[in-house]
Amino acid sequence: MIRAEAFSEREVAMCIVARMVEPGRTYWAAGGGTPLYSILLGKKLYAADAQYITEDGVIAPEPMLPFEPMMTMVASRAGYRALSWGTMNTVGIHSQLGFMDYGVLNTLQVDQHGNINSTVLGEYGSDTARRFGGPGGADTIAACCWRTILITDQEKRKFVRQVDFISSPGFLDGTLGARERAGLPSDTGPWRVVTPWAVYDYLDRKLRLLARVPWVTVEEILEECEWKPLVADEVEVLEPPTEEELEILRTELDVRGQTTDASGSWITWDGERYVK
Amino acid sequence: MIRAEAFSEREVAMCIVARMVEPGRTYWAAGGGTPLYSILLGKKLYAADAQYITEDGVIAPEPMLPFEPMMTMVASRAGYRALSWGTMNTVGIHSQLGFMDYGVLNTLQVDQHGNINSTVLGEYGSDTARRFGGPGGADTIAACCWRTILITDQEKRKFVRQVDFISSPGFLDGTLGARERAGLPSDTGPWRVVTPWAVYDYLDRKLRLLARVPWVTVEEILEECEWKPLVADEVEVLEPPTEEELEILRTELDVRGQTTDASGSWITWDGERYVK
Amino acid sequence: MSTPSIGSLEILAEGDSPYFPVDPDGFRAWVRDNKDRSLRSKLMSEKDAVERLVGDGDYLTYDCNYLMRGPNSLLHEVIRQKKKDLWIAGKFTYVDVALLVGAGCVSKVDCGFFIAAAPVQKAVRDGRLEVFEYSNVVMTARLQAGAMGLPFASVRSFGGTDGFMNSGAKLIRDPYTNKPITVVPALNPDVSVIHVNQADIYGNARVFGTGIAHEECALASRKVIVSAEEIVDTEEIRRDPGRTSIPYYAVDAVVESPFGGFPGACPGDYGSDTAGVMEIFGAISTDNVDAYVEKWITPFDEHSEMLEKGVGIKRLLEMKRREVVKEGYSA
Amino acid sequence: MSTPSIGSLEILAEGDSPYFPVDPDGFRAWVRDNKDRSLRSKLMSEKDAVERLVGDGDYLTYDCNYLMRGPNSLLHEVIRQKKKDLWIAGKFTYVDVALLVGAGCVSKVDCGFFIAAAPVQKAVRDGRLEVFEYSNVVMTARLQAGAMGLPFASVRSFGGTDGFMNSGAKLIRDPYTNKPITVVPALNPDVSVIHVNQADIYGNARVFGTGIAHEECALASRKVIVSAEEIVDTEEIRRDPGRTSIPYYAVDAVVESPFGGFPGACPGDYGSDTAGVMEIFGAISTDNVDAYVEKWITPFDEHSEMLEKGVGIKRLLEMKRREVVKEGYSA
Repeated sequence: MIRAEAFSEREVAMCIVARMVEPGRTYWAAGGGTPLYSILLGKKLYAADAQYITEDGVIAPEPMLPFEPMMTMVASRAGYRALSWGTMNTVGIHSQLGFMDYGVLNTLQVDQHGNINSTVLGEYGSDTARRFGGPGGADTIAACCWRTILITDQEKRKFVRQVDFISSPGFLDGTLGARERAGLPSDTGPWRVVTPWAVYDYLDRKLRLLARVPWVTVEEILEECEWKPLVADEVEVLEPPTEEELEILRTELDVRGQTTDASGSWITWDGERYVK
Repeated sequence: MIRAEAFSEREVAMCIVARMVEPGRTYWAAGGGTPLYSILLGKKLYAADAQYITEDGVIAPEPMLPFEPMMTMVASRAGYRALSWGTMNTVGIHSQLGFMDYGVLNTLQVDQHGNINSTVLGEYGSDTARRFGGPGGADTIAACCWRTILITDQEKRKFVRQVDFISSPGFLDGTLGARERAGLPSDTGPWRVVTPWAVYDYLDRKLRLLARVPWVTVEEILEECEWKPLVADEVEVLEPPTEEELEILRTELDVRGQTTDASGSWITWDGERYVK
Repeated sequence: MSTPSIGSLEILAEGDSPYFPVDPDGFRAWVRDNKDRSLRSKLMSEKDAVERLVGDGDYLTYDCNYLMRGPNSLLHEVIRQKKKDLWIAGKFTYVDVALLVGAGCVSKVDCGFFIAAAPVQKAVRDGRLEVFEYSNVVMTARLQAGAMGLPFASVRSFGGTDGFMNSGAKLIRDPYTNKPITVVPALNPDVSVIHVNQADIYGNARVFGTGIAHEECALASRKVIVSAEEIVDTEEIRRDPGRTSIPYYAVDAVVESPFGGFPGACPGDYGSDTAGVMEIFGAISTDNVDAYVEKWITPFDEHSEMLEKGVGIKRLLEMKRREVVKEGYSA
Repeated sequence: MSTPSIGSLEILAEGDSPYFPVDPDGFRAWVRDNKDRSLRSKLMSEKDAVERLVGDGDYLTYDCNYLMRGPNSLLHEVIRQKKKDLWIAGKFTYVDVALLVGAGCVSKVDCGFFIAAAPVQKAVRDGRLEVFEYSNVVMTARLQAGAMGLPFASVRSFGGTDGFMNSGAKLIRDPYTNKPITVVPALNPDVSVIHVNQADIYGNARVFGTGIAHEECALASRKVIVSAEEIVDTEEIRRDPGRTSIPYYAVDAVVESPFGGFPGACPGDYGSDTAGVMEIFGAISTDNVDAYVEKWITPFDEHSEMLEKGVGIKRLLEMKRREVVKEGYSA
């Protein structure tokens, strides 16, 4: 595998998630975009037998790529050659039954306990609040999939101590059993948070920095958190994207660059090291 | 229409029910046998646009007659050319939603408040008790269809003051609102009871004799009730089966005579009157 | 005479938002008195259907969304007829809410997901739009409970969120496990508008491919308008009863609406019109819904006229050409 | 730390019968640890499937019944392997309960409907069989709740009956309407045996025609054995995903079982064997289940041998001939 020499931050995040994809596991991809592309990339390179389901009840498709612009859900190309077609209640119910190993989603804002905000920035109901789209399927993914992989950007305003609004549940107030007390299935919850810079897990239901990309330091990462998360004793250094990964992302998956272009900033190899 | 001159008691009951079938109404036929044959006879002669649904979720079929022996439910001939195929929850849910106007069923035992017993004769749980098959779909029919037409035999042991076991709900204890207090949908309940001898309705949730066949007297009917039901001021005299009705019953519907033979006793015209 | 209580279940938490009233017995009575169980043609124009069946102040549900098998000819007619004060289910939807809000038709929305574009932002800030918080699956669970004639749905999600606290949800103690379980109010909309691939004149409808909650919407709603890409003979429905998605007696109006999903796609029949899709996204992003309505809706008496004069055969054929998947999209 | 209660719901009545334990979280953990989400062949013999997946004392559900698309090859194997102390769901069923009880496999039955023939009468009187009272629809509602991962189902029926008082039902006050509503415990059987028209080696299964609760049984059960009239290639499943009734990950074993429904019918594939049907009715009515078992089950190692030596091609072809309806029974 040849290390790539130029790629976007969004591409980095998708490659990191793709490497987490395991064979024989089920993934609920939230909407289209980065979650779906990450899973498809993982299937193509690392775990062909990983299966995924989408919000409209498509089970284990062999999609006709590339997708049409903004046409991933209920689209005939996206559901092509599935093993079963259902509706939204299909995926809601199957996840409630415990059939979905992983949920992959991205969001606006995440906090120290993995709670997700996709509803409002600012105080809910106040005049200054900025309204967003709501949880969509993310609330059910975060509640009912066994493990949640959250993709977001490494920015202070997105990495906050406490989200302005819990749209989708993380560990809630972080106390032991808080999810169970709220009626959520036991042994579920946030598992990883992936940004273009870093990977986090949870220790005692608190976010912990686990790994970083070579071109940023732990300090730079912590700079982009509103609070200081836990840091693993050994912060692993992640492999950069490979040419192979980018080739597939750019020529088979996101051919229009809609997703990969979404984040402006790029990383390049200057001959000695990767630079932002 | 020519009055028939020889027919079985069971045939009489089916003809009476067939004449109650209305166009543009939905019927849930309990199982096969007399309820289904009565509805089909009514569709053929009196109300082609009456529609029926069966317990396996067949909606408005055009069945391939005759049916195979004991093969009415889930049978391909029974569901032939339906407008929709579902499952048991389909009919359970549609009746719960109020889409089923009439439920037609037969039973072992009925009481003064229209409660139905198909579970046990004798004291439930006692050694002397005789076990029967249970409510099947009748409980849901009696609870959720707007009106219930019950077919049974005119026998003292079947027409009792109080059933040994309420398998399917009539007016329960007969008090106003008893069904609503039990969580059943409002404005529902027993509507008619049909026997080979008589038709009953309900006055203040109590069984009332409404009509009789020409060959039995009110007194004979009351003789075959464990208690004295209410009697309408004018007890209507019913028309006997017509040749046309029997022709269809015997040559198109119950060609093997399984249902019509089930009740042994026959009525014949002796030139002056019908005799048992 | 009231029944004495023999025990009780704890209520552990509850949201404090208004929710559309729950009345299963009232819904049953409506079905009994208004749903036609006879096989009668319900074919009518989108104009008549919306005039008769969509009222100001109604709770309205559309299934799927403006981009995918959306009932767009009916939504356009709702806007054309200037329906007001609608309460809509903003589940699994992108531009729809912004379009209907921008067109002045909506005063309340139950949120699952929608693009909170400029028209929505403004309406919320100006107090013209109330938003109540749910999620896509919770909204479809509410519709499913409504479609089962029940007063509530139970879900294993939603608990512990701020959405829960701004909804009609309750957390109760389940009597069988003694654990907390979330219940949400059943939803029985006044009216649903649903676009399908095929229907007969009575309303027996077929949806091919996946969907969101078309069957739930149809069974849960007091008034149901189905628009169909093509009207098929009832003989065709009877040939393959397993393919019927919606039974006739749930449907109040059938509208023949080829390309009824324009500018969106109708899987199996046609792909989307990319320019048209970009145009609606542009309109809501730049807060130009009025211009969009004045270009695509108000100049025309009906959808077919819009297709004729505003779109043209070339674009429609291109949409047909773009649908390359046929497997699974026929009976 | 426990949540303080902010209110309560009345329990107005409850049945006093034991019911199969309700544990949605335990079921989820079972699914996580035991259901194979990879595409792995689950094809095996009926012998292996029943040996591995049906345990003494299990709660067992079969879908449809002995006369209609019954999983008869699997039920025969259960009898052949002398499974004991089963708790079965006697929903929508005629001879099945009497056969299994007569064969000594059953100690408990939840009643929807079954023919209470001599073997049942005797077992009840001798205290060898406990019967708990429900109805067909209430049983399928319980399975549906189990298939949704919920602890209970709500129903508008069953209240006020003596069945209710001899079941696990409860009448509670609905918090949304303040009216009474009946709830019944969700049912998650240990094992379900289901016969289908077609399945692939992974367990993606197709049922054509109507049914009782095959999808609910498959999703609600910890262990699922699917027997299929024919094994089809997964390519065929992918060609028409809308026809898949049961997804592979719910299924633990796939058994190829042509004429698996003998002596009953399998709609679309074959009609019933009238003599065989009369024979089982005769056996249960005259309390001769032993003779039936000794004639049709124990002499043979497997169903195919019974078909070969006990039935013969002539009768099988006659069954095929008797199925004249094909419309709607194919993808």
